[in-house]
Amino acid sequence: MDFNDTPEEAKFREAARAWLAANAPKHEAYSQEDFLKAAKAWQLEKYNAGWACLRWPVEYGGRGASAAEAAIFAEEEAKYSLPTGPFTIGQGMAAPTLMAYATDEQKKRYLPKLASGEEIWCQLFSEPAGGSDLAALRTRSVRDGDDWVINGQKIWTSGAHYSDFGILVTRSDPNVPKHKGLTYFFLSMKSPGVDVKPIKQISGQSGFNEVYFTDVRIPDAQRLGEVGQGWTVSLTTLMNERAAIGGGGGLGFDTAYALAKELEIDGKPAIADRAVREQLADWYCKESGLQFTRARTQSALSRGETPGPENSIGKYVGAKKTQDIASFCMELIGMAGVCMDKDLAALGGLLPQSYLGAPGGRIAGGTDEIMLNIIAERVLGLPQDIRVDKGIPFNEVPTGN
Amino acid sequence: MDFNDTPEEAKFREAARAWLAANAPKHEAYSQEDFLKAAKAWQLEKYNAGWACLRWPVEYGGRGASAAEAAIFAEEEAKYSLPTGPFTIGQGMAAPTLMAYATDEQKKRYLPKLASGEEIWCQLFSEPAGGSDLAALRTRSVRDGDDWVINGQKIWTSGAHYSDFGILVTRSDPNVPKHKGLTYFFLSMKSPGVDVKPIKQISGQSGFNEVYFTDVRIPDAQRLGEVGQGWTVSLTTLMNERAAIGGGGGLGFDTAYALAKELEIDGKPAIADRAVREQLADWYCKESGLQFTRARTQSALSRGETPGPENSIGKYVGAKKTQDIASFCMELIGMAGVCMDKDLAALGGLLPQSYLGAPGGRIAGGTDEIMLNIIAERVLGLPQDIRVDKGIPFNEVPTGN
Amino acid sequence: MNFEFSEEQNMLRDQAVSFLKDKSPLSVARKILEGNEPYDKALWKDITDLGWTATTIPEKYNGLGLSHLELCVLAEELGRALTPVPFSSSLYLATEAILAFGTDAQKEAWLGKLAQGQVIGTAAVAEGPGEFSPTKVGASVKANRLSGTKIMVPDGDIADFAVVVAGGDAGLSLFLVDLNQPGVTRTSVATIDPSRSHANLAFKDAEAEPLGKAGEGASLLSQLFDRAAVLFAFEQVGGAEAAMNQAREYALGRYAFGRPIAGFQAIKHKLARMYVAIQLARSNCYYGAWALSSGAPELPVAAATARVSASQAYRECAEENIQVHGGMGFTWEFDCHLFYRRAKLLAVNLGGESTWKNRLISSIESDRAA
Amino acid sequence: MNFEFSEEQNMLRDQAVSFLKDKSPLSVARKILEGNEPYDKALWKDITDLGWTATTIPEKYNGLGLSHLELCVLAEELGRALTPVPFSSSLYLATEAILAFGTDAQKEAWLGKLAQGQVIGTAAVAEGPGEFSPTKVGASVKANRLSGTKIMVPDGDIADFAVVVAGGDAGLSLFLVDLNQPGVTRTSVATIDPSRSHANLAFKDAEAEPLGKAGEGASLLSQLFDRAAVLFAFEQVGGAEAAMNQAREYALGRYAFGRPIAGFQAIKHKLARMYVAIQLARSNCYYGAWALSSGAPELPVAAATARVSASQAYRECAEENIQVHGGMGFTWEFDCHLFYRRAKLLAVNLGGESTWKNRLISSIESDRAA
Repeated sequence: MDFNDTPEEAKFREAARAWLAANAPKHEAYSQEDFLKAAKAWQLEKYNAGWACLRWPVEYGGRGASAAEAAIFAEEEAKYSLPTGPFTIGQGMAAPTLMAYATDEQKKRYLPKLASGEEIWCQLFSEPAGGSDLAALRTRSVRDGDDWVINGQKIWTSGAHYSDFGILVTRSDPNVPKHKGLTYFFLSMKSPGVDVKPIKQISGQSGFNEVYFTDVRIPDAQRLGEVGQGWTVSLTTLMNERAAIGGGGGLGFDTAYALAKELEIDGKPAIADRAVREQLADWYCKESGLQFTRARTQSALSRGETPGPENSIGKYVGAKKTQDIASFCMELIGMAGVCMDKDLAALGGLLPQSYLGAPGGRIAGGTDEIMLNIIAERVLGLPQDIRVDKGIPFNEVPTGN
Repeated sequence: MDFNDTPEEAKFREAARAWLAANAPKHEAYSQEDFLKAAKAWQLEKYNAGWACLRWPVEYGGRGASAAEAAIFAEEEAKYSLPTGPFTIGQGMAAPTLMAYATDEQKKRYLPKLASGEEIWCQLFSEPAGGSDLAALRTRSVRDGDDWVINGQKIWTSGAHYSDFGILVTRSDPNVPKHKGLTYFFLSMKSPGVDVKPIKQISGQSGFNEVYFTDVRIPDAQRLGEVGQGWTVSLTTLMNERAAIGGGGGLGFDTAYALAKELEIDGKPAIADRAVREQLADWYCKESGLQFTRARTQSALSRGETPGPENSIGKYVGAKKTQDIASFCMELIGMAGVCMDKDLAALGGLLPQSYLGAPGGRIAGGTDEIMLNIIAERVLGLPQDIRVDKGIPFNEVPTGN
Repeated sequence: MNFEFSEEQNMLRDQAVSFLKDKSPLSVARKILEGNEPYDKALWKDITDLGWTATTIPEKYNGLGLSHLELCVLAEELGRALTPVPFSSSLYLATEAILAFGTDAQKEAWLGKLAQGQVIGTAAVAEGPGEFSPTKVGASVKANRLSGTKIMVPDGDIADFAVVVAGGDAGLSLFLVDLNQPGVTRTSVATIDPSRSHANLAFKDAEAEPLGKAGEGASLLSQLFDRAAVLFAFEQVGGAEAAMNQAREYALGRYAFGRPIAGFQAIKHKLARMYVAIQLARSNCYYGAWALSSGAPELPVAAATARVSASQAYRECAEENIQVHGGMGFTWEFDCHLFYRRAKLLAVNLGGESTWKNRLISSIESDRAA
Repeated sequence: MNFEFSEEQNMLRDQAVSFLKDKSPLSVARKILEGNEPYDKALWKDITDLGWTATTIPEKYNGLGLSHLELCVLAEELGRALTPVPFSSSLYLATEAILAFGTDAQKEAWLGKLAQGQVIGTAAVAEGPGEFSPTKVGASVKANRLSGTKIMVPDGDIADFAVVVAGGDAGLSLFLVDLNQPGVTRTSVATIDPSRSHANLAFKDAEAEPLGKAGEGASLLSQLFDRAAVLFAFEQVGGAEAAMNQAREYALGRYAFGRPIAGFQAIKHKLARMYVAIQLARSNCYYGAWALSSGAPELPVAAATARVSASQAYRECAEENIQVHGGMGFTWEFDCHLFYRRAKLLAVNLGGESTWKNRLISSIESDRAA
């Protein structure tokens, strides 16, 4: 049990470190447009030097590296604040699906440009009526000659407004049970009839979009998997989503600790107050527990194992912790804690901003309740919830509308 | 909004107070046998003076009093530590059922002796395979001439070993759905074939029993309600159970507060530690909330309303609070907190004893989870859980065995 | 024993409910939240016309001379509707302070105007981050002139006068300060809940008039906060219940896996726990209302109890309401965040949960020492 | 990066699991709980024969010279089986103290016997109720003679010697005290968990020998507790996981309303939360194991983190295991209470959660100040 690399891993880490030190751009505060530009530039630089999409085969722009090596590079890269977000979904979720279901030509056409950052992909799965019931999607696809015609609406699509392509699940047959009537495609986001509208969140930010489809045509050649097999194809995509979801991020112990050192309660530093100390200790233990759970996952990766649904605990524990820390710190500061004027507020308003962002963390990518269901069913092997819609044609399932 | 009685209530309270002051026996520590004797003596004294079962009609040994008056007497009586426990079930649950379903002769025969404490009743509903699924009981009743023959096992029967009579729900028809095949009786606990065995709890105490029935014969005349209508009759009994369940009792704020005043942390009184203070405050708010919720219920009684399932919050909040306080206080004391030697332990071992008793509080009379279901369904009107056994003959419902 | 509001008080509630349903749906709170107005002026005028601002003011000052129970009823309903007006500042803080500590002359000067909504009052306490400490007040009054700064004053940008905590010749004291004078500079401040306005106030030789006994500022403030805490707790309970109802409605109407999500135990039990938290808070609030209206010595304990459990209930209901809504819950478009913001604002406005828990234990300690 | 136990260590675990399954089913813990024996002597002999007591003792003292990682593996499995033997007292407390602070002569005198199970050791710290305070120790040693009392000493009725915290000429110090001498009176004490025995010890002029630097008692004790905390945390995680598994098995087999109760979300999510608590604790324990075995300066933080989260996980799992069992869970006959009792005993034996949370923050403070 140690934190050290094997000699091979150490060598690889050294090389990664050296290259990053020489090439990583210094962190800047980007405007929204600059951010995308900078992200593409950095991705291209990695690609050209052989540090992009490390686990992919060389022919598709990768390096054929091991999972452990990929993790090491990610770890080292994370030490810099680099603009990598726009590629997460395309490289992490669309690409594995393409590798499994696309034709060789398609792979050669799309994967290298995904790796180089030239083209960005988004994921079009969620729908307003779906929510946790992902497969209850209603966006229709109807075959018309060599094409399919798509009508409907997707929601929670990150990056839709700057994406070049998207992966899309549709309902091709509403007369069969929920999971059986789905068909999976990819399409150009520039297709006529695709309309992207940003969603404003509580926090005021707009990280997600609604995407409307009006008579959008997709060539049948861009179908992934058989007609009616869309759910099976989706599982490939979703399996990779879980691996991509971290547990860190958000407001943490360090911020609360620093505040407690600085503020006073009853004329003494807040950190001397045992109620504050116990609260802080609780969060420290959670963060430490998550950190070393990730280290255990890392070890499993090193041994060539695939991390399973037990990773759901990161998001489950982390999101509520962020909400609690934000709430606690605001109360520690008192009335000034809810101030959101950048210039006047403690930490530039980070605390209320985090509190407003936290509900999204507890919901996006699967609610707390869904995370618990995943752990209960897939880790502990407990029975699934009773499914009253099982075996019922989709268009006969009660919807409340 | 005030805590004062109306003039009529005040007069009634004065009378109750005066009678109690003159007649209530002083508190003693009873042995188990003495306790029962003392309980019967006190009940008889109340009965003779017209203070027993106040709401019952005079002809059955009551006083025809209002709900508010009954509550006032109970409040005043509670100020003394009197042995009233053995009658709670008979008077609170069996009697209302008899009043609703027994013949006039039966009522005249049994109710006054219930009121005077001469005869004690118990309730034979729960079964090992039942648990939260109360209606899943298996004890069989088979008609044989003018009698019914009973075979099976009941569990969690308080006071079975000293009871004279019992109310009993049985399955008379296993070939119809769960709720439809039940029939309700009362019987003498001295009947041949009735066998009572105490259940030892975690805490070492034995407040409950198992009751075995082997070819026990009950005359059909002791059937309450129609054959197959046992569930409907049970609901009358159970409706009255809820009203009987309080929310108080158990280890509370006062004990934790007193300990915190006495013990030291870091060389200062524990009560000066803000973590301790905040924890104490939390429990105080819960207890206070429950106390004034009861006051609101009392007001509703005064207005002639029937308290509903919202009273489930008392048990739900109270039981976990007791467990938490016991746990907290033991930790406050440290190693000595888990000592159970009467002579050596803090508070004579009350804390570990309470901690061992607490799980029973969170389970008996309906688990935390059942309480939440009751609130969700019956107060908030949310849908019932999906019932996979609905409409299925009882003997075809999966049991896992 | 009568531990409920009276029939008359419930009639007042019915009137309030129907008025607010008509005039203060959530879209009104949203309008202030999204716009540049500090409060809804037309609605405020309606409310003063109804006489709500006159509730507890004695008749001789043109008030209605009702008890605090009536004010608690209104507080709950205003909290439920998230009504964006300076009611709490002007009534729970300013009016209460003058009623409790003012001289006859001060009452004469202010109460009539407060009753009729001709002036808006507030209180200015905090000066910086951290729990309020009477020993760390920088604002001071010399020869009836106040200098110093106060931050995050509720309705500080619109109030006509403020009760200000400041050091005086005899030590910490309360002062009445006209905010429409040259020595006062106001700076509006954005908070987590823009449906209620706040401002920082800078005083430079501003005229100030003592309120209550000089040198007793800490004790007077504490008394004032006890009174305000009960009233705010009713607002909090009203808000918590509205949030729970919103969650309940959504859960009943939203289907997943072929049935309403309200039927899943995770959601059922979440809603049941919200209900429990609200019931505990409501019962404690009633106790607080009784103590406040009857002048009972139990007020400090009752106020702290009501405050703590109402803050807890509102937090739980506001947070879990969003959770029940899933993705829709964290969109700007849905109204869940209105409760989420208000819950947090109200939770810190008189000091946080930790502060009040400590006040509670301190009050119990002095009660039991006595 | 290798943050798991090695293959060899996992082989040791497999052996331990199969040995304990055979020799230490829960009925063995129950036998001690219900009977009058302080521990299972035959099982203890088997365990010493297997060499488990020799795990971390260097080979030159007839030990196995293995690392603390191996000891952590054993601790977890013994905790899982609730094995009623003096392993923790003799190894985590006494052996650790001598290994860390003993002179060569003391090691020579005791380690060989400890390795072979010829003697049982323990530590005697607490003297009364409340958090342990170095300034309030009454026991004192003058001219190598100890007088005073120690309470709730684990295995105090059977141990051959104890590490005792007492005042000495140079201030608070540790001492080695033979418990089989005339100046020692033992009184067995019943606790919430009778499957592990405890005694109060009274010393009257008992021979005592300094252990570690005189006057450094507080610091040495703290170091000892950090080491023991990691090992106890593994016992706690083992117990927590066993309790969760018991709940899971029962929930899968118990039917209500025609289906396993494991399928109801209230139960599913309860079990999932137990799993989460165990995972967090386990990961923190691994960090503690690494720090302990590598002599890392992070040990105080790692130990406190492991201790706090293991106590939390065990408490939750032991309490909710009973809850999942419903009525059966609180009967004497079912085994749920064995975990419930042990969880509480282990939660207080080195100081409660509050104490360790404070130690954690203190350690972080000194780390960050450095």
